[in-house]
Amino acid sequence: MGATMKKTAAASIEGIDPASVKQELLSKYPTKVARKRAKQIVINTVGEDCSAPEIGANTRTIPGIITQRGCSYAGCKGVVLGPTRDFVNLTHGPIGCGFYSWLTRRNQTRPPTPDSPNFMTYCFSTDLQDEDIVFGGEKKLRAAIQEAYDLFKPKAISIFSTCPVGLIGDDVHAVAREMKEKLGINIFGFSCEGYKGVSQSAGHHIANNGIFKHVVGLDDTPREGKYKINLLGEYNIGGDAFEIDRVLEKCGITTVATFSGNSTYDQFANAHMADLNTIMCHRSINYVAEMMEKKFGIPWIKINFIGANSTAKSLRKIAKYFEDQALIDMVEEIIAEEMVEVEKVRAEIRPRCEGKLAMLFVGGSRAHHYQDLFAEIGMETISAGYEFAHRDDYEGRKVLPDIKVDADSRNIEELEIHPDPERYRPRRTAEQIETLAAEGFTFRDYEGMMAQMAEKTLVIDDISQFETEKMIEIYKPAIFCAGIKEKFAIQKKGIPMKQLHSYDSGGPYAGFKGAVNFYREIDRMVNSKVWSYIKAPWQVNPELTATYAFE
Amino acid sequence: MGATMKKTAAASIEGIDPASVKQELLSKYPTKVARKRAKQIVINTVGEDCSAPEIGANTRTIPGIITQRGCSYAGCKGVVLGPTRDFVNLTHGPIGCGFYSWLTRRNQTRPPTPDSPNFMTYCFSTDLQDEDIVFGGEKKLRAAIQEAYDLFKPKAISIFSTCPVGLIGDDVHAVAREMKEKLGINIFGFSCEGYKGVSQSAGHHIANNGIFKHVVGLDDTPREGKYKINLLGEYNIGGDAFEIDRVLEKCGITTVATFSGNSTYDQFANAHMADLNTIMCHRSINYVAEMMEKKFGIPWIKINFIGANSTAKSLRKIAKYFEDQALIDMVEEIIAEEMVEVEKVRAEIRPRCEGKLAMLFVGGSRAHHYQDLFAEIGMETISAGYEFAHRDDYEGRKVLPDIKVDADSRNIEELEIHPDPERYRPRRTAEQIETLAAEGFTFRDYEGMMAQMAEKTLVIDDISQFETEKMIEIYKPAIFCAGIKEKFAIQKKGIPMKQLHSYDSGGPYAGFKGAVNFYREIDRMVNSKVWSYIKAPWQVNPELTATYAFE
Amino acid sequence: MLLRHTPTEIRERSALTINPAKTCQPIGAMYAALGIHRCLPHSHGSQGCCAYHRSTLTRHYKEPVMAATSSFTEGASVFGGQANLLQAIDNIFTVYEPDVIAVHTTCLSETIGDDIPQIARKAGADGKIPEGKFVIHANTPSYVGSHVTGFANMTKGMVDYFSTSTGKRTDRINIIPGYVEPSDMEEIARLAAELGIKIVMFPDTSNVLNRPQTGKFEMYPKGGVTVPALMSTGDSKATIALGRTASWPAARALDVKCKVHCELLNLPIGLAATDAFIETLRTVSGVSVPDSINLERGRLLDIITDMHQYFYHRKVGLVGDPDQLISLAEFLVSLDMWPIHIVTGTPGKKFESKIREITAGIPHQVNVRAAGDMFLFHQWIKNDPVDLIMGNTYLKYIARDEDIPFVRFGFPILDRIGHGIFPTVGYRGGMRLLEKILEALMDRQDRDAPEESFELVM
Amino acid sequence: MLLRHTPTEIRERSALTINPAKTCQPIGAMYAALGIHRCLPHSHGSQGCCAYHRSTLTRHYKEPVMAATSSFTEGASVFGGQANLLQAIDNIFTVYEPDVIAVHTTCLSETIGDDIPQIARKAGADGKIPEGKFVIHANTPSYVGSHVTGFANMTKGMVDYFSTSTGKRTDRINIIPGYVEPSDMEEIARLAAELGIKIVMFPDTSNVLNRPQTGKFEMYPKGGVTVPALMSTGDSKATIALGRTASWPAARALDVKCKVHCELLNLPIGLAATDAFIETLRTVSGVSVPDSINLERGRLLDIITDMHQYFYHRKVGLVGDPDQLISLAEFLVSLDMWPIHIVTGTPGKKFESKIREITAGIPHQVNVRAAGDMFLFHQWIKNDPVDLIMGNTYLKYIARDEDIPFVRFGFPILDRIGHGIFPTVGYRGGMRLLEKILEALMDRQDRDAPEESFELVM
Repeated sequence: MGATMKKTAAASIEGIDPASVKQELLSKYPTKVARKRAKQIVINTVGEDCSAPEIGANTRTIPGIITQRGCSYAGCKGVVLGPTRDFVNLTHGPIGCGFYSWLTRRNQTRPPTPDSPNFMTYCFSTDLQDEDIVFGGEKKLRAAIQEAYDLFKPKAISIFSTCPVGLIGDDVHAVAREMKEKLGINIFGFSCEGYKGVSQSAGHHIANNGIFKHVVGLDDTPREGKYKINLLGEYNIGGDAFEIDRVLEKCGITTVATFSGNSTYDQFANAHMADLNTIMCHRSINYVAEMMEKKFGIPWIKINFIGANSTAKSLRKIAKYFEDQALIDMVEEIIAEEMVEVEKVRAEIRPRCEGKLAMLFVGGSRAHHYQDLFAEIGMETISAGYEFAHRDDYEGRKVLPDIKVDADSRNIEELEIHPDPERYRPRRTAEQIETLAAEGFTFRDYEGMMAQMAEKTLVIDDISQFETEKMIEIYKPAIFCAGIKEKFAIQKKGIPMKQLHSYDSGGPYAGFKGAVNFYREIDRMVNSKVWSYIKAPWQVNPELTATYAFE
Repeated sequence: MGATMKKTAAASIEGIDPASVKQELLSKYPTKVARKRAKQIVINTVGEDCSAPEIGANTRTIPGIITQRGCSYAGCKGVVLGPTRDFVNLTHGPIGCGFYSWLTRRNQTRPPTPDSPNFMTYCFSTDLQDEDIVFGGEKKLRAAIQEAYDLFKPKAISIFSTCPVGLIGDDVHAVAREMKEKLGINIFGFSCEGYKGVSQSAGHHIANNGIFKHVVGLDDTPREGKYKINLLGEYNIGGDAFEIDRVLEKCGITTVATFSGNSTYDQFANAHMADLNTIMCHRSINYVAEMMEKKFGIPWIKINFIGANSTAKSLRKIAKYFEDQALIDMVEEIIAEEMVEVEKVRAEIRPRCEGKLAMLFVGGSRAHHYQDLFAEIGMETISAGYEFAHRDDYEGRKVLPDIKVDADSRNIEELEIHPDPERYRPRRTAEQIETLAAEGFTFRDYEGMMAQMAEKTLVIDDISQFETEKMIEIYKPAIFCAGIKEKFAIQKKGIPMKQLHSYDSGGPYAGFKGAVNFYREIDRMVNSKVWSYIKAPWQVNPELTATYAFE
Repeated sequence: MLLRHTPTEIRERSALTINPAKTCQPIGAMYAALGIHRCLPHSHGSQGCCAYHRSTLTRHYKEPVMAATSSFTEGASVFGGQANLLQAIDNIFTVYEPDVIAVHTTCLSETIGDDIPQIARKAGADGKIPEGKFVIHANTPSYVGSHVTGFANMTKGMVDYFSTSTGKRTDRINIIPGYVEPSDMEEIARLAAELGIKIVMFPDTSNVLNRPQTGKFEMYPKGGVTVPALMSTGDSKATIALGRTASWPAARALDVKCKVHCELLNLPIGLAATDAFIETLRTVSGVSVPDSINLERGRLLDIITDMHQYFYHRKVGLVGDPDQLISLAEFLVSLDMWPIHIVTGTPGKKFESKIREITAGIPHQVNVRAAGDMFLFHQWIKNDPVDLIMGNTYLKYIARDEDIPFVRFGFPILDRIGHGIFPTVGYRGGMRLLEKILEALMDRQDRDAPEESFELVM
Repeated sequence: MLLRHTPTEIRERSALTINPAKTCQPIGAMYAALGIHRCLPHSHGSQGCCAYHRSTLTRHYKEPVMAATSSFTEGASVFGGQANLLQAIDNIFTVYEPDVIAVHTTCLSETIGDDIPQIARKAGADGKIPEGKFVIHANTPSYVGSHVTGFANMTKGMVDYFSTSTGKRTDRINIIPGYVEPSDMEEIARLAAELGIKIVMFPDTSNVLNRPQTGKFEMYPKGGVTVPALMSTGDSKATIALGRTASWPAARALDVKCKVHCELLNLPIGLAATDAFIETLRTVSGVSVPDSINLERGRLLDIITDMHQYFYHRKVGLVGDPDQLISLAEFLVSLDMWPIHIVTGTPGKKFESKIREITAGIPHQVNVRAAGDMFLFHQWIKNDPVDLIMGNTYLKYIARDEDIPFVRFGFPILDRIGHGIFPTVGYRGGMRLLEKILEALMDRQDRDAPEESFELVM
């Protein structure tokens, strides 16, 4: 990775000067807006030390500039805690927030038995009414918790605050404590009001804090298994986590907890019994990893199961961590085995996709990870950006020290974590870490998206509708990857658009089988005839002298 | 029945003079047509001796006068032999005839096991092409039989001739004999070309002859059971035969063979082991009954399982025949038991139907039988007629001697039947028959439709489209019963129309449960709101000063 | 199993047809004749034919289907049907008062060799044909071709009897819609009207076989092409024949008889075929295409691009009539679907080669058969299963036995409604077809999905 | 089971809503605003609201849904959103150049108490609103009513901001179509056109949320009611409001503001409601009803009389929005069907009494609930099963668990297409509904029939 594989932009766009493209993107904005956006639109260039230019990220969205960003509630309830099947996620607020986050993210979950709890198909809300706004909603919240308890007797109930809750002064945490006391189940609240922070990202952090504070570490039952890891930041969209589990199990690696695809309360409570934290989506979950290391001594590494090569790489990294030849051999064996099908399909499809251009504007890690998959079938990522990421996700964690915390971030609590007196147990000694590092093994590191992107590609944070259209008109990519809000505007321009939040209706795309699925899906999209029907014969050839086929 | 219950026409039509109605029906016809139709349109009046006026029936259809009649092939293949599940019914001719008679009659059949043969869902045809018409179709017929045999190894194959077959000189019987010889399974043909006779009726007769000649009596295995009967002229439309079987079984009566609803080859072969033949549809099957009596000494009686009272009456008649108190008691017990539900539903529905008018123009016995059902819910049959019946079906078998056989009927073979040297065994002695007769028990008798109909009702044979419309305009019945061809023309006039060939998609209507089904169905049809929507508000009330409801 | 005797192993049959994918000529002739205003179709043969045709058409359309018959007896079939037909003509004009009697023959009268024109002339000579009324005919031997052939022959009969050239060309376009639904004919006329083109469409069964419930039964409803309109076809600027099997013979005859230039197009089913239809109308009559049509087209295309993932590489089996199947197969291929088993009962070599051409790009074996039957089709499916089958109601037995999603399409449809009212031709028809295909595939996905992948958003 | 925790035993809940049958006001306001030509809806609150509304509308329509947001931060929610909105207005007019910005509030800005008109005035004063462009607004607190209320409020906003009476009455009729599909609005306009009546329909999302695929993305597509048309509504002869919940407030406001006489009708879903709509149009504008409409009506009625046996006494469960359910229930009852469980999430006493009235003739217990949820609906079904359920996509979980035929109807439909293109209003819409209902019931019959009673003809 990094400098060693420094790439230059696609031949096919040699003619296009990114600087002037940037100008064009900014041209129409009012000066203040242009100035701010200029910081968030960067022409990539990777230094020898893998350093990338500074990008403006995790800053306020500009009112009126059509954004694709969501809110803190969406990040907390929707993203991080939504996928957990066995506790009642109760939205405290008007009906909308609960309704919109009801089953819309395609997080798959598979209860072990027909009667094991699964509340993911349900939407729970206090559906606040005007009188509640006026007189306060705590009473209703209390009653709702009681009703939920009476009906379902869940292991735990979590409360998610929506915008008005803070303003009307409801103390959801007090209510949570009180009802926990009363009902004897775990009940906790999240102050994830929509206006917190500048995007979903704030909600991720809030979720991380809450789950760590209220659940992680509650169950010390030792977990069977020789190689025990947690999988962090994998939400099992379209079954990704199932495929990753398949591969890990095959290697004999035990997943203690997944945060939070296909997850359960007990997994979280027991997560600290793992010996390694592996991070998929750095943006949404690194907080938990950091806190677990501080408190329990579990190191974390960044991995990526998106892309067959990346998957292989990640498996090797895990094996190397455990420093066990048996595991190392097993992993190699399985990689070899799994790559047969992958190579077969790749060989079939790559010739049809080679050299085609992709753009990715999504999430907090997917815009990075999916570049590997496109690369595997010879497609070039000409431009990419995140919706809600921070500078470290772009430029790498090395820039963390010089990210200044602004007002919006300061409002998100940073938990004080200290080693747990009884349970702090460093999984690796300083020496071990030394040696591994010496061999180029990196802990607690993420080098970010930009280091891997070609020179002169455009990196755009929180891309706007206006910029999206311009970019498509200028580069005419073969495919554009984003979310549901962008999908049909882009397709109306005749460019196939792949959702990388929900995968449209596809997936899994993780692991080896996932890579195959993705190759085939992209092949379908970029090589389909249907995009060629846009002009009717009389539009192609309007003059009436036109001849027409007849027998 | 008969004289004792001589009825007068419905009060509701007192005002209408049937004689002038008849005039109106004839008014538009050319003289010759009018003269012929005049014989087929009769104003009913029942003499003290149950005698009814003579009606023209089983005479030629008048070309150009839109009829609902079908052909000989339809009567033979479609009606009588179609319902038998386990032999291959091969249509010899162009594709149409086989196609149109493919699964369209709703004869239900229930093979005992998943692998017992059932060919009713299949359509087999030689699909004659022009070269076959020119050079003859025997070769193709032979090959088709061979192919059917090779594919299915059926118990038997029957061949049905369509119009051109006779004309091109194919000898289906010779081919049948030859292939029977060769393949060692039973193969026989029917010369049921469409032009034979004047309606389906000819085909019934041809079917009766064939099945009697080629199958009945082939298997002498004695049949278990104390009271053994055959059920003749019941085709299991919509499951009628299933309901009748249910009732008979409950009474301990064994059905050896049904001609031909839900029937099999073996049933026919074994039918002569029964002790009584009971006839539902006199028109289509009396020939077999007659022949079985002559050859095997099995008496036959007319029964009717359409209508709860008729069903009770028929059961009593069968019981009486067997002169066994146990059976007589059992029958009474079951009638009592079954009538509970019948009376309950009737009591609910009759008030809503009482006095409404019905017209029935269908079949060779249904137009008669269903009058009982209507009567049971208080509805009056103001006019009725058959599509293909003979005088005896109208006036009763007593007129048989003076029916003169015309050219069209003469063409249908009358089999010479003699008592079977070994197997003729009169089931009842002359004395027994005497005594039963003395008690009013009638063998070999059918008194016909007219004796049961009210005075001044119109009895119309082979009613034409023109007459149908007139009748509806004049009498405005609450319901009209006929076939699919009439259905929508009548409903377009705003009158619900019930199919009594196929039952639309309903049934069973036979037996006790069937009666309940029919009550409910008629209630639905004659009391539905939907017929009241025909006029739009602006048609009811066209002037623009109209006021309209608003809130 | 409903079709429990159908073996997987296929052996060629030379003589036995099992579960036909066609029926006989006369029913097509009867259907076509119902597309003439104030016309009573007449079946010259045994009355059973007429009864069967009326019953089948009635079950398909759920509408009154009026037709008369010569009711042959044994005598007639020996001595010929002249007497019957003469009597019929007299009775029909007297009692049912049509403007036109459209006689079609049957296997019986064809085998006998009755000469309909001669009999009709005699009827005329005997004064049995009232002033200004007509007896037309078509020879429709049941042992040649199929119901589609019968439709084609009776449609040609309309040209033979009515089309006349007065020498003055009009700017009208003749459209021969083919053996399609009344709703389809209505839609074809609507599209032409959108283009501002005057047309004569024949036959035209709309408002005959998709009539309103009015509380009145009209022997001769509003619909149907009128006799004067039929006569005027000889003066029209051009004829567009939709579908080779059903419409080309009449178009050619009109060209020969009145020198009306004719174009053969596929039935406008699907995007490309409808484009060709509109483009031909545009160029032939020199009009420009209005936005309203571009809008419809764009909406159809929008469904295609939005839902492409559900179509892509799904295997389909098709049974139906040749003209329909050619356009339908072309449409499915354009969606990246794979029609791999295609059967029509109607004979005709051109059909198989045309389908081969259309499906050439499919990287999978394609089975196609003209003069085939559903038994063979079923066996193909047993040997190479599909994701979807499309065809008439008789396919429901296969659909149930093999548990395959099923979209009803073609003739006859005896167990559902909608075909009489909602077209499958034109862009709107394409949208309806896509909706039905998607519904079938998605319902199946919803049925079979494990709970964890039961999708809210599709 | 997908909804494995739903118990049969029902206990009343006072505080907990489970599986809502409604969503919040702003999304309705956004949808209504999209029905103004060249209008950009703007959500004044946290950006999450806007993201959620756009996502949900996009999934339902499979079309671009453009809207902007004030992107409140914690600061804004303390000090008020004026700065954000002013900046937004400036940016939107500069970058996206709409003619109208339609601002709706959210629970956040409502709780804070932002005064939109005052802020808009300031924007105007600061010269941030270009000549001839407009900022309109509606207060749509999420904690009052439902998405339907939001639609009603924004529609009323159109009247408040635009309707003006010049004193000269026109012969135009205003039609407020209610919260229906773009295809429905198109059909309502078509029906009026058939009657030869000039109308102004507002809002009008046709050709906005059912756009063609043209290879071009237009930020502001062809569709939508124009500002001049909206202004002219004050001079119209009368207003017809379709549906009390969604359309009456705007109609009343217009009456009060410009003295335009208004009529309240049920949504024209089904025979009777469509009759009432046509009859009202006829009488209000003094036209006569053309045959074309009688024909459509007659065809709908024909299906009803032909297929009555399949509807008769079948039990149905309905979930949806109040205006739709009132007309739909009336339609089903007119077919002799039995809607016995009826839930809307939208509060309102009138709804329950209206439904009681409509279902009074059903000899079976009828459960109806306004401000109810799908959890309760599901429990009703467990206690008293039905033959069919109709409602939005979320019902598919109940349909699968309880194995009940399901017809998608209402908002949102996230897993099927067709609703954007094929209307359910008017006679044609009625035909479509009947086809869908029959399809669902007949497919089930075919699935469950024992082999001996598997029907060819239905």
